[in-house]
Amino acid sequence: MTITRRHFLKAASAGGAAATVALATPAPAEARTNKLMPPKALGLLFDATLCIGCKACVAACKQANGMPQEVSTPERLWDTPLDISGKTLNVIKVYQHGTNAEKDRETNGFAFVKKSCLHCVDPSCVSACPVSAMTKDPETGIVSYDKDACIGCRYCVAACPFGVPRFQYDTATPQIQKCQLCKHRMPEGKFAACAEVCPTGATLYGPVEALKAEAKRRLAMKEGDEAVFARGDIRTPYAPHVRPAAKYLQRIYGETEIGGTQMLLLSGVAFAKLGYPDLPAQSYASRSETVQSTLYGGMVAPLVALGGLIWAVRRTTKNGEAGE
Amino acid sequence: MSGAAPARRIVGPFNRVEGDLEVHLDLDRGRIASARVNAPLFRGFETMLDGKPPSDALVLAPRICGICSVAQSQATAKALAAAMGLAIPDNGRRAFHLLLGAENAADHLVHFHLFFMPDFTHAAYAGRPWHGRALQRFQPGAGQALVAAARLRARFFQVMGILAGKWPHSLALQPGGSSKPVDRGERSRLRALVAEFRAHVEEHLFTAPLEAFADLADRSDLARFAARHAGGDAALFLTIAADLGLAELGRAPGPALSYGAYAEAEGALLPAGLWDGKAVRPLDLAGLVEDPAHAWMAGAALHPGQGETRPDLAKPQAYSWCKAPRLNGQPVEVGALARQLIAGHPLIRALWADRGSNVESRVVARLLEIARLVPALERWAAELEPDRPFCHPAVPIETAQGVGLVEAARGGLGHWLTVEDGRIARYQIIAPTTWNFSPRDGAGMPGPLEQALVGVPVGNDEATPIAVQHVVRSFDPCMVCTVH
Amino acid sequence: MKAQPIGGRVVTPVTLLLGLLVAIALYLLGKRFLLGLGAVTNINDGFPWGLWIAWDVVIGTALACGGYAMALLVYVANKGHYHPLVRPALLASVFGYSLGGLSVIFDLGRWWNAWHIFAPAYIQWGSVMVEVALCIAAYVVVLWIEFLPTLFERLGMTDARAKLDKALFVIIALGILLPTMHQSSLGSLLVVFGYQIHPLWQSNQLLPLLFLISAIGMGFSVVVFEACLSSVGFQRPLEVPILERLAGILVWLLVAFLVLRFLDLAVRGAVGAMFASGALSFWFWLETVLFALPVVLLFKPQARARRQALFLAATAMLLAGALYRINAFLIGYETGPGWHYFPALSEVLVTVGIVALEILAYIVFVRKLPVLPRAH
Amino acid sequence: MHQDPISTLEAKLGVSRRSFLQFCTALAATMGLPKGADAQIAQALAGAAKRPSVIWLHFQECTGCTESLLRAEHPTLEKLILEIISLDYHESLFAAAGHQAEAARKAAMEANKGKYVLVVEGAIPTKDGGIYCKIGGHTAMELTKECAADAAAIIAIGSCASWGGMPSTPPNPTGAAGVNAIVKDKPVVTIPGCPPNPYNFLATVAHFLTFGKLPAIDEKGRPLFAYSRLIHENCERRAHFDAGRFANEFGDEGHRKGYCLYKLGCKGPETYANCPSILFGDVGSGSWPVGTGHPCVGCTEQGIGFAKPIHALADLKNTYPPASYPRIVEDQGQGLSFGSAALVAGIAGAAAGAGAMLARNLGRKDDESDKA
Repeated sequence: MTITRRHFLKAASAGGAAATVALATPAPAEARTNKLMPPKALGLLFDATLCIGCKACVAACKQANGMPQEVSTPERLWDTPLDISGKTLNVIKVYQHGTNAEKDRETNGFAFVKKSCLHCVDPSCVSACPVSAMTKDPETGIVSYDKDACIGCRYCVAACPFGVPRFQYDTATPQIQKCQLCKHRMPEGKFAACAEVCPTGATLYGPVEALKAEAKRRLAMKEGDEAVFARGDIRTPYAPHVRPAAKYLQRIYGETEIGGTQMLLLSGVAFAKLGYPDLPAQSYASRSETVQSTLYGGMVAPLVALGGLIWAVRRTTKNGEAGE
Repeated sequence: MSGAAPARRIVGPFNRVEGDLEVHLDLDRGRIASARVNAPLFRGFETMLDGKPPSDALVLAPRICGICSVAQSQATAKALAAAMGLAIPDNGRRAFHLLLGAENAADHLVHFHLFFMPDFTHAAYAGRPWHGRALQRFQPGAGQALVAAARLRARFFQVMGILAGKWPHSLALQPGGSSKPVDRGERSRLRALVAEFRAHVEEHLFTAPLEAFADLADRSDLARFAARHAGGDAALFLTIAADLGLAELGRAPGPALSYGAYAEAEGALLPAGLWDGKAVRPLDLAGLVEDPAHAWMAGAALHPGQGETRPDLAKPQAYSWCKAPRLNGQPVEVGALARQLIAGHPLIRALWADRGSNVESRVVARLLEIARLVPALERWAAELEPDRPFCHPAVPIETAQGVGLVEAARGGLGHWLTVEDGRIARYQIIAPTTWNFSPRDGAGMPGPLEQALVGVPVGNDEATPIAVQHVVRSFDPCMVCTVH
Repeated sequence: MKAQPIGGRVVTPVTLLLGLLVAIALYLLGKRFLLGLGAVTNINDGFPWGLWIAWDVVIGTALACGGYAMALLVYVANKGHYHPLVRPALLASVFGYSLGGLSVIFDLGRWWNAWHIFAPAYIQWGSVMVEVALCIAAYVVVLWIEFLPTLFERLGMTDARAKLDKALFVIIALGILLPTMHQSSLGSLLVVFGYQIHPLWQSNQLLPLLFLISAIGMGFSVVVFEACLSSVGFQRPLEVPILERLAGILVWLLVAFLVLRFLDLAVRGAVGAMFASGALSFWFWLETVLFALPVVLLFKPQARARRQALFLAATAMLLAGALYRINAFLIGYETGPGWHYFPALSEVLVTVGIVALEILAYIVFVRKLPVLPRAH
Repeated sequence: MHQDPISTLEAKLGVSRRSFLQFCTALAATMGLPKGADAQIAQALAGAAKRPSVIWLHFQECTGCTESLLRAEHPTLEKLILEIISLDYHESLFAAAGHQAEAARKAAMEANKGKYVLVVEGAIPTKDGGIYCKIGGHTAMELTKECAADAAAIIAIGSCASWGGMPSTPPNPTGAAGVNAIVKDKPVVTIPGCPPNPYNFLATVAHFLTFGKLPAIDEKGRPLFAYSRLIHENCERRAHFDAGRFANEFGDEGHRKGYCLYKLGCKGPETYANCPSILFGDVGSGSWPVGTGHPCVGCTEQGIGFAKPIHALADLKNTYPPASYPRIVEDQGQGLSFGSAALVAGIAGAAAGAGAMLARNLGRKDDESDKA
């Protein structure tokens, strides 16, 4: 027993476990911190208190992105996606409780919420993707997908904390599908279709900095006061929507969550109830990449380990019994 | 006419007029010495409009009146369009003309059949040779012509349904045009409805082609027409008018004005102008004021562009909710008569030259207007171009002024709009009956109706003197418009 | 103690049954490639990785760690007396890894692009998967090279064998390094999942180490398990003395694992979660009991000589390692409420077919090639 | 010989039996009454032994309500009021003038005490003692109270009479209020709308004549048959709303194509009325505000019509569109199926069995070694 233990410990110290040692003692100096918001980051501000659930954005998104119909009802008359999917990039979901008496109230109320890509500042999907099919634009920060690079491993699907990238399971040539903020419409001078058609300004498009300032302005408003809400693109808005300010939770979702997102959300109902979990400020991408860089930074640890192993194997196989 | 002592009498409420009306009469030897016209209803539209977004005026202002709703809508739309500097597309213009023309033609029809003519079925006229026929045709609720006219109007107002949805208080009229694009099928239906209207009035009212009546040039033509087409209701009226001397009744001295109507590229069907009693002069509204001297309103006489509406119940000399509009210090008569006069129609010019504005000429002018409007309606309907725009988008206004002048059935209607900081800062309305039924002004000058009533005979046993009713109704008053 | 082919018939009812299972799997895979993954599997956007990844790749390669574990023991710890176990372990590893690598292709949606993961122009070095894929691919090659001597021996290619032997120490060194890297990285794969992995299984720093230790433990156990199986299946004696020592190593490895596991849970404040996570608590404790079972069974040195105890302990360890991986990848993967996943019948049949192929190939190989040590 | 009452009516009204029955069917349909009710209505309307007396009061109004009734084609209002009901006081239509009319009203009230129907058109100003509307020296408040006292039923026609309507637009300079602000001791059926749809009024009257009682009403006094559904629910442009196709401005492309008018301020989503189903003016499809390209202004809804700016967007009152919304959590993915569960269980069982066999086998060998 003592012998075997000693043998094992020796084995461990002999270089084969150099990596093992490195695993247990991550070097803080190499820890990767959250990535920062690109300077010209574009995004969306979704204000659940303004959303009326008209689903104009769902329809417009389908049209703008050439996505097929998705039917969930027995009648098969309407495009009725239950969630975002390989056929749907954006849905409006409803939160309901009790009697549904009042909008944006948690008890006996209801609320609408948009589900689409949040365009994380430090996206898990980009960090997970092994073949650079998921990329984050250094300028606009739009997280986009390249089907020609993708191998279809679905690591992005599994990794995204919001469950955004979706895969097509019903075709021999599947792709990942996710909102790319209508970047294909930008050369035509158009912006995100969801914000373009939103009748109330619940989905507002623009530079993240401006949207954040707008979100803060809304949080500072007094409930019931007449308030003016921009519609469309915050830089060149359509005629504003005027209505009394709602009661907001004093929180901008996406401001800090896993390093921040480029889609920000405001709501009167707790975000966790709307399918937006409470998340820490440190991005998961940075955690994962810290572990990786600690172990494999510059391939130093593996090479040292390999050297040790070669020495050890050479020593034990000198008598020529290696192949047996 | 037995009593010679001066007497006072209050006549009202009036039936078969739109809204509430009271007339205070001072009698002298069986005739009216002076009259005071009171509009006893006040709603305060101008106050309600203050501070509202300009586009709300399109919803609120037209609800002043359920009779001339289209005219009110057009006045609002025009005031807004003027403030926005917006022109409307050809189709929009045609739709506007069709709506206003149809409303005016139908109004004249209803006024004649349902409001004015039934007075001649009164028992006081039992001995007259035409009384039996009047009863047959215009007995309230049962007369053939009256019932047929009501049915015709209901049918004809499908024009409103097609072009503007519901009526009254249609919402389709916008500053930039009409919100309803007309397709080919709808255009055909419009043309059929106008044709149906023409057929009906040609068959029953004129018993002659409309053009035959429109072409009449003087009083002798009129007499010949009455003789030749004696079976028609128009002829019946002319017979009655001649018998009762209605041309002598309810005379008002003028002047008269028209804001002009149905503008087209080649000029308006009914041009604008001021009739000074002899000739048409260009219309200049710089000298226009609304004088609240005898109204329960505070403030001084001001141009409607600067006007205000503040009730003041404590004014001793006040007797009406209606302010007195005056142009260059004078009361002015408005209506179909004024329009045709200024448009230079020979028959109306001739009637004016004869006895000026009176019960007969006012009614003849309306009949003439029906005869002249229907062919124009036919043309506008035919000219609608289904594939071209009916409306231009509105433009936001921050600070601007605009005036919307329209000829409603009862005469000139004006909306004066001031927008400041994107909100309505002032909205003043002068309706046709405001002109015609205005009270006295600061100088003590009575309004047109008050003038027209002077000298009208009043029987002692008459609670509501029949002659007074003829005079009042010849103006086709709309009291709800008068005080808004 | 030279190895030799054990001979015997290749076509037997057992191999025929295995062949049938392989054929079914091939048919289903044809369907998958024509109609898409959804036609055969139950994976969905909530559980984009199902049985094929969790079992065929993550568990499959761990089960194929016998070669790695033995190499570690023989070549690094210089324990030559374990040598008779190396070849059979290596053979199992060759099949396990080759088929694990192949299964990945079945699971890739856009498999025709699979080469991108080896092309520097595409590689995204921050991705844990790059490291896993590169190491597994390289290790499959290394395993086949390591296995070449056996082939050369059978074919009588002594020259080639001699030449290979000279360079083999580098290959062997790589054959130890690569599994160390990717078996740990299979754990690192989960770090980026963040909150989606239940606190009972998520851990930033220790996931790689825990996966590595359990993989080595499974490697040792699979050697013991296979030896037991072969001894019964091929009516051969069992090398009890060697296995006895292996069992000692396993016990201490597991003690280390359990200490680390619970320390990690304690440090992360997940102690409460052990009891308060409903069904997940059950799975956690089942997994933990299975990990602890070999320690209990083999703690007394005299117990390690008993075949039954060895077999049961090895089985428990393999189940523990497998359940740990299933727990971390599927059961403890909290993708968001509302999502369901259980492998489809066809999905399971493909996995069964792959396992069948592995067993079939093992049977064929040990009958035809000098893999198993000569019987006394 | 007993004559069929409908034939009598046919003769009296000068309308054909067919169009009269059509009218009754239309009224029954408006009220959503079951099959057979139309015949009942026809019998009641035609066979009424004594025509119920109606007193029609006008206050702060524009005559629009009467006007809209005049537009109803099948029996015109004159026919209806003269043959079916006995209109004893109505300013615009009634032949008598001045004090005669006043006397007629008093006489009718006296003669039909407790049996007449009071219809009020127009709002009632309550500010400054009600001075803003006086008829024959009486304020609207006094007249309403006087006439309501002995009325069998009270119908407030139009938004003005229903709650104050247009004249009550903020700042409500005259303190305009609805009938039920004055008459508190009796139910008041309100037929709001500016103008209201004539058939909603006629159907209410027909209901009263047929069944001897007023139709079921909501808490605002509105007949449920006409005011229980949102405009939005029956709007012909609803498909455009659901598809996100909106007109952005009057006259733009979307507007010309007949897209949804929500963005122009349509109040359909918060206004209860049957406008889109029964339309106006007997013209056929599209003859209502939204049909002609103008947003609904919410004229039947207190607090919306004339109070909320036209461009202000409606608050949706309905969270259930035809296709239901996805919930935050939807069941997705394929769970345990019998086949796969059975297979997995089978494999596990076989493995466990084989393992147990193996273990026993090995145990025997252990025993053999022990003995050896």
